[in-house]
Amino acid sequence: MTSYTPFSYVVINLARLIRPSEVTFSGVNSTLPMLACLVAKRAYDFNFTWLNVAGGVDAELAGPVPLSSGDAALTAGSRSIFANEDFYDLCTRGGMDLCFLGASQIDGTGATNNSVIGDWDTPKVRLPGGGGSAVMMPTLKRAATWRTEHSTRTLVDKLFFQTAKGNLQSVVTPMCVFDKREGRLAVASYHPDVTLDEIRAATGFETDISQAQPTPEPTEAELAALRSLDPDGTFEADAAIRMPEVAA
Amino acid sequence: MTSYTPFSYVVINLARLIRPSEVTFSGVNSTLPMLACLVAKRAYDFNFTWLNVAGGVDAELAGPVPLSSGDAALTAGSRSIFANEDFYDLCTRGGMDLCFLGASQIDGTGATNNSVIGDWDTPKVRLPGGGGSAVMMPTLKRAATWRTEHSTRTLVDKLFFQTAKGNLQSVVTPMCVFDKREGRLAVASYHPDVTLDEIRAATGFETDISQAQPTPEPTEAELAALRSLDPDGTFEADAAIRMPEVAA
Amino acid sequence: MTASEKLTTLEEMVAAIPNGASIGLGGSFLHRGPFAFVRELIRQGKRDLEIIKASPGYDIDILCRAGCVSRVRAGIVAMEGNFGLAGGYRKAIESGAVKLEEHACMTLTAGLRAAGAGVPFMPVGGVHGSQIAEVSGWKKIADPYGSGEEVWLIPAIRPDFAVIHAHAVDRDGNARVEGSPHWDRAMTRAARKVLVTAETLARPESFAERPELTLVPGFMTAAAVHVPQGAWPGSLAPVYDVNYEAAARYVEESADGSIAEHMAAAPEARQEEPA
Amino acid sequence: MTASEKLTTLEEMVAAIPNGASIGLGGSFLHRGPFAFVRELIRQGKRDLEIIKASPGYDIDILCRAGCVSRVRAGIVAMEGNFGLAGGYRKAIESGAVKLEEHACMTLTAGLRAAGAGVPFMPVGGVHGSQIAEVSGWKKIADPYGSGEEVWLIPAIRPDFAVIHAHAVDRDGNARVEGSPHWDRAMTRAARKVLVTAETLARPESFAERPELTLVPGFMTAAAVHVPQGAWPGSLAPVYDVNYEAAARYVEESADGSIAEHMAAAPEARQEEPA
Repeated sequence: MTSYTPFSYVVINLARLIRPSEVTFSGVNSTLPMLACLVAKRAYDFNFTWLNVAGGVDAELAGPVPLSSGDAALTAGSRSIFANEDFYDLCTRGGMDLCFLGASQIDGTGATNNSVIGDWDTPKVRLPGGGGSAVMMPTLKRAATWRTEHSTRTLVDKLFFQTAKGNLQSVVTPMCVFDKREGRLAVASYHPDVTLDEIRAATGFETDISQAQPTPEPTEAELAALRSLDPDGTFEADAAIRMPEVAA
Repeated sequence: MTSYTPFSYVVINLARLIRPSEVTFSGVNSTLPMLACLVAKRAYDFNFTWLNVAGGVDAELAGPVPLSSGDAALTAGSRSIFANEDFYDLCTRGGMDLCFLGASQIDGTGATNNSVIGDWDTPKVRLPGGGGSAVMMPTLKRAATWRTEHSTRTLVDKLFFQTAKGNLQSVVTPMCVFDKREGRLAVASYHPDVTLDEIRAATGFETDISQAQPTPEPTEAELAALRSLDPDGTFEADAAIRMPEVAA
Repeated sequence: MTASEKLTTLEEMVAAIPNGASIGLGGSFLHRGPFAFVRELIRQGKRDLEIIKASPGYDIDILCRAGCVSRVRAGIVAMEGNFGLAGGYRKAIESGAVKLEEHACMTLTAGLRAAGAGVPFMPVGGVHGSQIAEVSGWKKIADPYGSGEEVWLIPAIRPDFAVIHAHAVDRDGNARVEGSPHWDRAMTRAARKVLVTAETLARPESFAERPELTLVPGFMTAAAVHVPQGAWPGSLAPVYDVNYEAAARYVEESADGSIAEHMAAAPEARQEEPA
Repeated sequence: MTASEKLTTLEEMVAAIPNGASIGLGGSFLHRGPFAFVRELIRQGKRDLEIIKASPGYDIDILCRAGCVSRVRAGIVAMEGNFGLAGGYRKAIESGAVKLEEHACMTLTAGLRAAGAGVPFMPVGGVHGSQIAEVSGWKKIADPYGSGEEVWLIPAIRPDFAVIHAHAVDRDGNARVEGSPHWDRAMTRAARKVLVTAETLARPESFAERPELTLVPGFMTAAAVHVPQGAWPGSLAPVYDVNYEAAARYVEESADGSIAEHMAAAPEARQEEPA
């Protein structure tokens, strides 16, 4: 048994996408990336610039992590306010290294749908919308997204609607981490408790597993950072991430 | 004899172009319009919004008038900073009622040259440049300009170069006030000490004098305001405005 | 001191909004939205409104539930916090009662910037590969300066009204915002009229002390109202946090088909009751 | 505390500027310009520079006199104050030594905004009837959304460096400006690298107290220098006014063909002398 929970697997493997000296952005409606950025700040021995949608730049939280990833608590200790217009302009002019952007559906090329389930004109479900992704995805250096549900409904061969397409490089689910390789999402590493067959069965698009490795176990520093951010398990309970039931 | 000096004639008649409740702007390199706005604030019994290039909005000078019309002294008491980008955007979206814009040469249609004397490519004199005028002149409601020299060199039939064209409505010189009428600058009123023949002789473009009236004498309030702004006559001396020598 | 020409009441401010108006709202999700203003739109039974906001949530949700809205331009819509999707909005779109023009947040900003700069369109980075451009009928052009780049142009978006909730306003309509302005700068430059609700009514002198913090100069403000707790149940940092309890009750109650209790519990409603 | 990776000396900052670079300068006319930086360009004998600024004056004049410049993009050039035209600049243009791309101030801003937004051009209001558009080869297009309006497009202007003089900087390059930012916001967003000279070196905590006043966040700043009196002989309100006496001496001396005394009288030159 691994020391990952499904929740810690997603958060910590999002955190591991962050690189030294880069500019990394976390947006609205993005609780898990917010936590991932905070984990990286606390657990990793390097500097990076963390911008967030609340306007904060390298904020240092004074109190508990806010429930809303757009809360002004994420500007505490920030020495500038980098507002929405600022970070979008930064992105489109080429200054954004890594952004976490939400997605309801993802296809094998890394295009995303945040708009509708069903037809555009007569949607079965109206989704939240892509936020910045149609503008950011083609202009940033690397995007990463996450799904709390790893299923053929979310990881699909064909999107209902293509809200955004561009440099989506990584996808983290409770089962595995996908990386873009030759234009397609391939399994880079997988949760130690699942098999590659289970991943393929739960994934709606064709995916290369030839270079997949078990995901390294969480470090004590990563787990300690996450515990410090979610001491009473509120975020873990709210996220309600479960492993898909697989016919193993 | 009138109680105008050439200097007070220009400043006070620029001030009289300002109307109640309007948004009025004075720019860089614009000492006389700066004084005109301040005269209007002190002498007239109505409110108007005075924006200036220093970023001030309805500033209330705390000390002497600065020599530079872009000096931050013109933000004293201002309750907001309306910076260069702000006032240009305001103008192009239609929110600017009256702007004072400098001009080296003016033709009978109210087009202006601030760029060169001589050819564009091989100028005899390189002039300062039009500043905002090419953008502002077509997008504001009314522009006004001023010349300290009323001559056939400055008020011309043909410009060396057309830096800006648009809604130039008024021109004030030491001799007279021009107003645009049916697309041409016409003499609206003239300095009590000059004749219309003298004005026509000193003006390089054809101008309608049929409705010209003697300019009303300065009021005590206008003169008092100007005296309070230039108590020791520094601005009047710097401006060095003289009546043209006319063969009367 | 002359009497204020700008200060009014919430009732009067909203009474001047005609049915069918387009309204840009300030703030983002649960934060610094002009929510008391939004509720007053509901109380006065406004109809056929267009709401423009990159990231609406509570505001668009309750307006949809109350039947005030016929059109929305937005980038991302959710209740946020830990509340997930905005059910009232979702139902209104899915039923066809409300028509959505979907934006990437920055395409909406580009449209606002176009209006703010007085030009009919604004180029925007990205958008390539997004079907939003197709369904919205956006045009792209090749760079006329020969870079070979193709660029999407977003048509100007000029709301009839921009409504923001500020930290402070003075009697002449100067409005101060602390922390992120979100999109309020672009919104207030784009709209035909700017309306300000504010948490505090401050002395003019306090604006002169730090004029850089003034987001909207008074001459741009058509009307202003002092509305304490005007962002409730959202936050106005650092003065108050999101009222998660009230927001949760709204989500539950409204899912059951009513917003009456929520409307009655709003601070501006309770302030109106005799003590 | 880790050592600063941003703070450097004026000499080192300028040493990293190659001949031929394009440099956007902050401030306006005699106000808050990075004038100590400009003089250091002269001391280090830089050549073939392009200077980009809507309203340069002293800075472009002295650089032209020193032979550092080959290209200028500007909207209006004058010494201002009561000094009139910029004689050194004028002579350089008239002789053909320096090539001018004339702008309306807002067309320059539009070009900077294009670079800041990562698009190859930016529409701008007005310009109709100006021959500047002709001589600059600007293009106009009809509104593709059918308004019938024709709009001028300004190509992106992306300086290699933006250099501003700020009121304060901290060790991580956060830069605060009081009063009007002039065009410094657009300039710092457009440039490939941002260099900050600052009147004061301030504690990081002081930025956290009012983060809204930070014009340039540290991560955008490539290098920063503490340069007291860095805007001399211009102003840095409210700290010091234009030094009209020094500016007048510069105008007189330089008209006689020399700038040596002026250079030696500059605060940063006098600070370098042993006491």
